[in-house]
Amino acid sequence: MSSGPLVGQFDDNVLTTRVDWMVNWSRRSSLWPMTFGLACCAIEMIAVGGPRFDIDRFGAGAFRATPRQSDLMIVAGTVNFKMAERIRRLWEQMAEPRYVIAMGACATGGGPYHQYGYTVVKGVDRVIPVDIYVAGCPPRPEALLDGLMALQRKIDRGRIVRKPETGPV
Amino acid sequence: MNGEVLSFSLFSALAVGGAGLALFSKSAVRSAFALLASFLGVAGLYLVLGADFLAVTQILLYAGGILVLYLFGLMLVPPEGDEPRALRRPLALVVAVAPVAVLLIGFLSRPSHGARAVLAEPTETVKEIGLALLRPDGWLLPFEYASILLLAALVGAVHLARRSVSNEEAE
Amino acid sequence: MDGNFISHLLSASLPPGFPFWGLALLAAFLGALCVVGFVSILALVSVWLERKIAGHIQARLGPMRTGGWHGWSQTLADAIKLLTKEDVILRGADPVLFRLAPALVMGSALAMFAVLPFAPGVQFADIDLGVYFLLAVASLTTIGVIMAGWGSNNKWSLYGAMREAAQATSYEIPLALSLIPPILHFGTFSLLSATEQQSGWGGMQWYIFSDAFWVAIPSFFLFFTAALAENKRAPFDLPESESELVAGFHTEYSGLRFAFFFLEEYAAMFAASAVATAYWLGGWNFPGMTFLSTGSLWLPILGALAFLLKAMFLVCVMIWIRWTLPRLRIDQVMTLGWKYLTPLALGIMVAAAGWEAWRASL
Amino acid sequence: MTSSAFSRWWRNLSDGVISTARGMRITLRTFLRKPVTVQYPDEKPDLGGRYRGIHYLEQDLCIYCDACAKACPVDCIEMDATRHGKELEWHAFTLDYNRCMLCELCVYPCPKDCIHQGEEYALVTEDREDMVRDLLTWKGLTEEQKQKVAEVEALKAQRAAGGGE
Repeated sequence: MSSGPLVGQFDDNVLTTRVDWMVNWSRRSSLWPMTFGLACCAIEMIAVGGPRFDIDRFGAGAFRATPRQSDLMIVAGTVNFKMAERIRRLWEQMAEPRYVIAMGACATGGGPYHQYGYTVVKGVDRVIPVDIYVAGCPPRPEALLDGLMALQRKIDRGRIVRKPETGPV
Repeated sequence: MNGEVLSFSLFSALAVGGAGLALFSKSAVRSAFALLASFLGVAGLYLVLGADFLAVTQILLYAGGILVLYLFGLMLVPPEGDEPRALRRPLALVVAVAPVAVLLIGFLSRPSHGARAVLAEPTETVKEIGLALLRPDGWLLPFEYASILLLAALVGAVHLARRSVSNEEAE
Repeated sequence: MDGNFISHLLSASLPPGFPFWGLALLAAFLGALCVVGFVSILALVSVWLERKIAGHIQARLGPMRTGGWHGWSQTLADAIKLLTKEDVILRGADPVLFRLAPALVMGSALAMFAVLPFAPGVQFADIDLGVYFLLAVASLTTIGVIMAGWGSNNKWSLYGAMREAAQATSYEIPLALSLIPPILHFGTFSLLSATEQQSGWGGMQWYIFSDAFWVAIPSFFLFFTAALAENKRAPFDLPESESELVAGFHTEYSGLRFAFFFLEEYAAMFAASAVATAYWLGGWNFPGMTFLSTGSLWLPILGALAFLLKAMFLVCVMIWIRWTLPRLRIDQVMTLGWKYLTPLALGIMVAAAGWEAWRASL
Repeated sequence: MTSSAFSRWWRNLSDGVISTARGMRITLRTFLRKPVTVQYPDEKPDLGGRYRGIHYLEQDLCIYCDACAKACPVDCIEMDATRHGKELEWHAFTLDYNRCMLCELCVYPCPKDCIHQGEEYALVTEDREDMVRDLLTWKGLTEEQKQKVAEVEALKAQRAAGGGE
């Protein structure tokens, strides 16, 4: 998560809870994805942006071309070693808070190239941290929407100004 | 200190400061942007003098037009390296400083009569300027002469930029 | 200095011994606050409209879930997110120009709102130069964009800036020329005076309904097209063209600084629409306004409503055009500007001058 | 400027205006149309009856023959059980969705027709390890779950009978 003077400094009270709620709400409601597709999964991602599924209903429809302005990287497709460097660099160029969805079997764990694909990274989480994994080859557009909603739930759990929860996780 | 003096000193500081920055900045693009501050300062001075039409024209033409063309030209020219080479040549320094010195000496040797700009009432400046420019007993002839000069420059530019007809493809 | 409605309100409420300069400063500060607030709300509404219209033009729905009814708070969420997002400043960027550019762009966009006549008595400053001032201030946006493109130290940004420089300087000419017919008709640069002259016929003596309608309508279309290009709106959004220049001049901007560029775009769209409204579509005048007495409180309210509705309609048309037309190539943009719009605007200017001279000689 | 160039200029101009107006009419018509969007989490998608979704196993039918695992082109099925005469004591039957292509090649060779692909289309996790799904916990354990399978199967059969003939 992003760091700042106020981050993680306060105990729970009404004010901090509301601030956390508002920031989380804005982040979850405005996940601008990056225009970034690697393989066949990208076609399903484009379909999610299209009229029938319409990811814009969740506020995540503003596909930004530049990593600086996008919040969400949907790794849609096969990650080969040559591309992995670029993915890493794009991820590093994104401004915090940034989220990653690994879409499809190739991005989550190498997929059909797991055994013999000598050019394929066995899961994009070996290059960048991934928040949500979506299974399928490729996943249905609804599955990606499910992934987005799971990410929204994950963002809702975040604590920005409040101290992080202690004790067993 | 009344408001007029305050705004005059502010705007002149902006104009002179911008000009100084433009002179001494190492990057050519930065000095072009510093020129913007200078233009805005001069526009502010016009405003203080009650010449609002002139002020807005200053912004529109110099900041909006000429500065953009400067920047356009600067970006099309390959960079010359970090160090300004002209400063190392004594002759260039003399040529640059001499006119300023002459002007300063001339200005200082004149009997001082103080800055006594006549503050016009800012009423309908546009109308007055328009009438002054277009009335036959006003500035009509110089104005039309200037427009003919500009037209000649335009035609010349078109001629220079024109491709020969044989090379021209059909749209 | 006759002041505006804010200074009138202030002078009525403050003690009589209050110094004049203090009042002027306070009025200016409050006016700036009003403009910033208005522009923020305006941008929130226009961005929401843009996304909804874009959605429906593509047979989609657009934002639906944020905040309940048809995602009404979508742009609010976007704004808070952009505020809390990391602000990246590159090591290789020019630190001064990079920081200055969004401020310059935003400032010039806000300054445009100072001369817009929203309703009878609701205007920040009725300066004699009106639309001329507006053109000058709008040209400062170009400098800001070039500054952003250069300061980012990024080749895509620089390309975007160069395109903006070429495009904005070219389209300023047809933009200014297409404003000349209404200026000649009303004999003033002032938007307020032009609006007041259109209040005849029960609030229906708009310029496009006047006897000069045959120059008014083409000059309106010319102005609208040139304003689209001047505001970097599709199909003239070459400085930003995200398919080839990543995001053009604001490629390297994130968070709040990007929000400034975003806000400026919508503010400038509204300002251009407002000028078109004030000069061609009768400003705050609406049919039947003569039934209201001059001192009535309903007059400024309904007038402001009419003005906002007309201007927002034109903003919606801009959005509609954006989601209809593909982006032009840079040489096509230049061809359209120099070979078509400029000669047409010149011709219309001559026609308007002839017509007004003939009418004056009657 | 020749006259043909001049007429071309006018033609270009009118073409530009007319095509813009035409395009705007088209987008306006779409704007006024009813959107085709399916409000996904509220409205369930139509999967078309023969959808190959996430697998489920009828564990009580399975004879631990390994045919499905052998058929799998990406080796994503792992199974382990101990035989006690006719009874099987299952330890694991996992399917790794990090690799699975949902190609249905594991379904055909099964002699007991006990592995199926259902209508569950979304498997979303926050941890990659969760993508390795244990099909034993998935199906064939409680009466309730069995009943659910029966319902799904009945629905499928009904659809096949209705749509196939």
